[in-house]
Amino acid sequence: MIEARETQDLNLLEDEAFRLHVRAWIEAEYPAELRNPPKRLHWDENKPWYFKLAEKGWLCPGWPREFGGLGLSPAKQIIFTEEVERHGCARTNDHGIVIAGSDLAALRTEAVLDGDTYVVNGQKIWTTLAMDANWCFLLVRTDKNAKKQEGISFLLVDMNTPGITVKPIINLEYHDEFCEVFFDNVRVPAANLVGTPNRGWDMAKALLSFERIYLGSPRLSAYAFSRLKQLADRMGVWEDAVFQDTYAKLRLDLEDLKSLYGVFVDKVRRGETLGPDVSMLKVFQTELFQRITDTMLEICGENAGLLDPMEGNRNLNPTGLYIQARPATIYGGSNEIQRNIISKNVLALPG
Amino acid sequence: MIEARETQDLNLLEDEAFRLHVRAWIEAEYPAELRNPPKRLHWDENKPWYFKLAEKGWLCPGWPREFGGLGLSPAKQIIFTEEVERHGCARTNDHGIVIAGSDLAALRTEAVLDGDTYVVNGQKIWTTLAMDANWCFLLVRTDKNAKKQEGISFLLVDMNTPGITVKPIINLEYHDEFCEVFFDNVRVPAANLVGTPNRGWDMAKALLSFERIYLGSPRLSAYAFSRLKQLADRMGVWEDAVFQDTYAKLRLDLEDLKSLYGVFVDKVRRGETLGPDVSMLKVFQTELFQRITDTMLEICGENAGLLDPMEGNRNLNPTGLYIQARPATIYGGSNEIQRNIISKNVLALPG
Amino acid sequence: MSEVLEERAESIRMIRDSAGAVAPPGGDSKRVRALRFAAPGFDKGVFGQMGEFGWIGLAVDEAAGGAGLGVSEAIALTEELAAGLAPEPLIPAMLSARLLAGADDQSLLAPLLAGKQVVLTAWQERADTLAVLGNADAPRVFIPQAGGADVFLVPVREGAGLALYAVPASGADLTLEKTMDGGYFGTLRADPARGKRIAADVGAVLDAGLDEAALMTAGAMVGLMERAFDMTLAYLKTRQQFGRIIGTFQSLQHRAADLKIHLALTRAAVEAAAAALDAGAEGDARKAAVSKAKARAGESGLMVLRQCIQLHGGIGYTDEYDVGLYLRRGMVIANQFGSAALHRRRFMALAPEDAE
Amino acid sequence: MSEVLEERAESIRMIRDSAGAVAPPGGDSKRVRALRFAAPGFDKGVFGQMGEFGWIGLAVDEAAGGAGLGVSEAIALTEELAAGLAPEPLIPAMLSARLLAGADDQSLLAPLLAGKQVVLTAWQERADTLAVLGNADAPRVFIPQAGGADVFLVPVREGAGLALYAVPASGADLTLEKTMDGGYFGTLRADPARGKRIAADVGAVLDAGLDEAALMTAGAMVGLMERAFDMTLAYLKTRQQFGRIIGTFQSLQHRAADLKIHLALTRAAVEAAAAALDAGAEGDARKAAVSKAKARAGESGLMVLRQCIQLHGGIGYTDEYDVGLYLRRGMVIANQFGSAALHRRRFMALAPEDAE
Repeated sequence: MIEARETQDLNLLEDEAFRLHVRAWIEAEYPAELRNPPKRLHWDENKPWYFKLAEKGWLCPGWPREFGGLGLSPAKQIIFTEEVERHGCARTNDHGIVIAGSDLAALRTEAVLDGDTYVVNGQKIWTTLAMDANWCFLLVRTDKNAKKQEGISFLLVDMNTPGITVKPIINLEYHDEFCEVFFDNVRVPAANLVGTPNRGWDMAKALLSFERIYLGSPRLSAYAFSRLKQLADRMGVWEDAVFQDTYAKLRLDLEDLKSLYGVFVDKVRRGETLGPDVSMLKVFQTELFQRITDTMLEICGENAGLLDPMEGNRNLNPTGLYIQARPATIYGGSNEIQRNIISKNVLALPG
Repeated sequence: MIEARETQDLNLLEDEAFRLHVRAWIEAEYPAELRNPPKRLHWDENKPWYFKLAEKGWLCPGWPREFGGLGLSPAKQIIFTEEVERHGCARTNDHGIVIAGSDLAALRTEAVLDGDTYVVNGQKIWTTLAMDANWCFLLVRTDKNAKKQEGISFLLVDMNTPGITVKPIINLEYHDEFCEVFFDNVRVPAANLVGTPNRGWDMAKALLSFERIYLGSPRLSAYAFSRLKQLADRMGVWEDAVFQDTYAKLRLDLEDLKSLYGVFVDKVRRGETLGPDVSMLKVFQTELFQRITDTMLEICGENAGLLDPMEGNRNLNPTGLYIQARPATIYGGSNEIQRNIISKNVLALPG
Repeated sequence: MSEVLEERAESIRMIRDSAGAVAPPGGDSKRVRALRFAAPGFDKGVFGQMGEFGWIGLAVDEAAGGAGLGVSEAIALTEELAAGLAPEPLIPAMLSARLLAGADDQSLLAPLLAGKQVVLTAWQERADTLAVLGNADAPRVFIPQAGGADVFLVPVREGAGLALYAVPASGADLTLEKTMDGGYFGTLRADPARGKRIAADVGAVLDAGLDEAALMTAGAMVGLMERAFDMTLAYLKTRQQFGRIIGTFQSLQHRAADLKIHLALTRAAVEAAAAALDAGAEGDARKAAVSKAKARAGESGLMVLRQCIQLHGGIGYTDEYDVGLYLRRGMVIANQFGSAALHRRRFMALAPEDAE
Repeated sequence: MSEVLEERAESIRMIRDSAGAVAPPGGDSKRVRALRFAAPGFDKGVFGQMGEFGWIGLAVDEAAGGAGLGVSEAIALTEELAAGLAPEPLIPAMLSARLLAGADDQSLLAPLLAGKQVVLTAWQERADTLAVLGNADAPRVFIPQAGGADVFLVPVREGAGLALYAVPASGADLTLEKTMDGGYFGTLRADPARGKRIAADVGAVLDAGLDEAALMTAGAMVGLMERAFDMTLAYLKTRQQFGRIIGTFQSLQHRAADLKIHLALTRAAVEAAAAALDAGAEGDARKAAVSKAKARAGESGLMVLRQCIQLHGGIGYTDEYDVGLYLRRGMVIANQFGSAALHRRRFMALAPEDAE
């Protein structure tokens, strides 16, 4: 799967040199016309970029080299993410591991070892872009008697294996981003096990700890905010002091989110492990993203009812962003779950 | 206690005639200088009015005549309350029965029958103005084995009985409105039992059902809103479109609260029993009252720190109203409890 | 209850029942889904039924062929139809019927009232307005379900008056844009000269009609909120997570309680406004009552609908599950006939300070 | 962490520790309660201690007798002292020290830095402003803890400059009003001619000093929020109702989580602003950083404090229980040196649009 990986250990570069290295590569390789796409790209559009990322090892840069990653330090991963976001690159799929905080007790996929092969049965929803994927990373229950996070293993599955059925799920964006994947006696070589059997959750957790700060990054809100500005220009609402004040409040929320994000990024840079309090970022970021898009709908009049971007201009896409903002508080561990985490693991409230 | 009660059955009057009757009486008897007092009046200030109410039977107009009330219909009680509020009369004490939704399971006062006397022991907090009262209505546990609302009786207690200690509690208004009352072997004649033994909660509930709509009346918010207007005049913020919009939102909230209140008042007028959904009024009213006073603090600059009304003008009293608004969401069954009631008894959510 | 009120309550009950013919009480999204994103986005047969039921002329005088009912009945109807997601452009048709009745043009009014012709009013020249400019050559925008129109009514400013032209849809320069709910907004570049001048000044009638349309749209929002909230409650009562019915989680219970409060406020505001109009409110008081209701519906409406999605979790974000249809329709109607901000401003400008 | 950052972190830790002498970490409201509503509302002895600790001159250059530390240290100190509810007017005294150091007036500066004289700056002519008008005959209002002042510094507009007069408090026309927290605001009707003219133009210094005071006040708000929130968490973990620890109720847990987020945002905003000032931010960037922090502190501060009362239920509304003291102090400082609205407007006017 991975061919021409970055050969040098990028951790050895100075931060600024690393940043320039990444930036130059993105600018050379990422198609200009796909910057800041109005909706999530489909596989056929995003494939070239995906392959380039995969080739170099950038798909999962934090993973150890033996699993196809670059073994990149958290501090370097943040710089990489910043550059990807700054450039407005399309999101790639999330490797099927967007399950942080989700209901593991009810994990509905199990694998039984049969000789040197795992036999996988069950189903999985929300696998991002699964219908386009060639491989997927799969968390499976390998020990039924263990409870919750124990007894789970991490498998790499070839999506062309017989017994796999992918059913796309149309979402509110009217776009088939999500899928339901059914596994019916799917045989996966035991060699495709990643890490230690029954310890898959530990590995997933390590990967997800980076995702948690990623979900709290101000970039998504910042992007929406910049589009709010363009929409306000178009709708001619700058004369309205009330809109100005709403805009000011959103901007200050965004700026303060950046300050708080900075506190966590500094910790990552210093090599500290992030605690559960990073959930604060996810909650505030996703709800700010929604509030920004709520404001878009409020100022755009009847355009609030349009399916497509206004006037064919993808930068004037209030309804698209509004709909895209809805699941932000649901995926990656719903905000209800994040608030449970904060109250129990940060504030030590009982029960 | 009650001397010169209204002799006619006021229920027989037409609504408009009843309203004029009440209005004329209030205008004749209520001291003009005590209209809309900046804080809750003390006993010595409020005593003349209290006695006048008691004389005529207006203290508990809904109670049966045999218990000192006027047996007034709910529709007439609403008119009475409207007139009292319109005139800005001071609140009298709440007869010690502001316990709606409070923790009855933990009711800490019990009474044991000893011959023809109840022996009362325990304590009670939040009895409004208890240190000024001559009599108090007391809910006591008379059957320890019964659970929750059962086994509770209603007693009328002379506050001069030996064994009663009243300890005032200074509140955030810096005003001793609330008290803790301790009962140490207080002997109360069994004849002072109101209603049926162990069925006191039924009686309290009937009284409280009127209180629940009373707590949701828009008058308190309307009063605060009128003071917000005066404060805005004084602070010169009308030129500020942002304040205007905040003011508009509060006003529309108030107007819609009036519409919703009207729906419930119409039910009362039609003689329907109010359901648990009347809790919606209490939640919205009290939180609106708080939001109005929050806005006062936002616009009044450093006056937000003053203990007393601004410039000796009791109509410019942002901090007093702000503090008075705080317990509104706590007393009469906290808004958390009201939301529990709505979710369980109105929406039939489980658990 | 007084006899008059009792009679009105009965008439509203009947209207609600009759709505079941198009929008069954239990909900039927199959018909609605089948019509989405396929021009004209609604069923002309059902539009015909609406005419047969007397809905299009619900508020039109009996003398002019209508049912002569009031605004309270109209909002009850639009509420029920929205709860059933009916995509037919009834509110715009009722607006056109009002104009034609005012213009006393039976040749267009009769087939419209009968549901045999779809007549839509192309009054709007920019987003978020209730002002009818009537520039002859300005494109008319945001015409709901315009792809199914047979005739457009186009108001044109002529001196001090606002003349009305009837322009046949066939051959008109009309472009369509898809709307979130599977319908279409039309932009009409009409040449009024192609049409027939049917009235010299419809300014006052159109002004009143737009207010009624705004209020009926608020009524429709109540219907969306109510049904989406019911679905959400049902979901909360059955869906399990972490081994518990999710409706037992207090944070979700309290959120549901707050949504219920907003729903109750919106209904109270809308019904109070309808009652005021039916009681003969005029001028500023009439406009203020409408604006109060529409401001609430615009603001609380979208809030409730988006929270219904959130309370459903992942499944709420799928197109397959009906609750999303309510949000999508809500997006289309939230700002129709004026956004919350517009109506808030108008309310403050018009409502007497001590209105109770 | 770089060596410079490590050094600064250590210096901030030391400042926090030293604050314990006046505001013990566990909290001690006895001293605070004893001083309430009895003029001057604070303890001159403790003010003296503050001088001895070097706090009044914390940010004053070492050459002028100060400690030469930065804004990050200053906000750490004001945070700790507010957490302990210390009523002494340290922030106003630091503002005066900055002015006197700028004016190079050792005869007033030295006793102020030593905590032997209370010198307060009477700059404000109306509510909610940062503008120093300097009208010679205008009363100066909202002077914090003015009853304990020995000397007032009064800026007076003279031509293009803002001259500074030192007016002795004794004999001055000063009226006091009680504040919510048991202190006093003073209104001074000064005759600058009675005083000594000690500088010809303090406009720029005062401007910068007011910004620092605003930021230190935001730091104080963080201290109030943090301690009140800690008390609330402790209460949620122990108080029982309906047979359950109330902290197990999810609706209260989620509310607490939201308060924690606002606390974290406020702290991040305040500390980022202090770091920006210490890194030499100037002009608009400096003002924007301060306004961003003060707007957040004003808004999130009161919100968190009032929710702490609500989470305490009835007991939170008693004066006996300390949490109310935090709300009362919060009301006094929320709008000091500019309300949230003022700072929001200033931020928008000054911050470059793409500031990160």
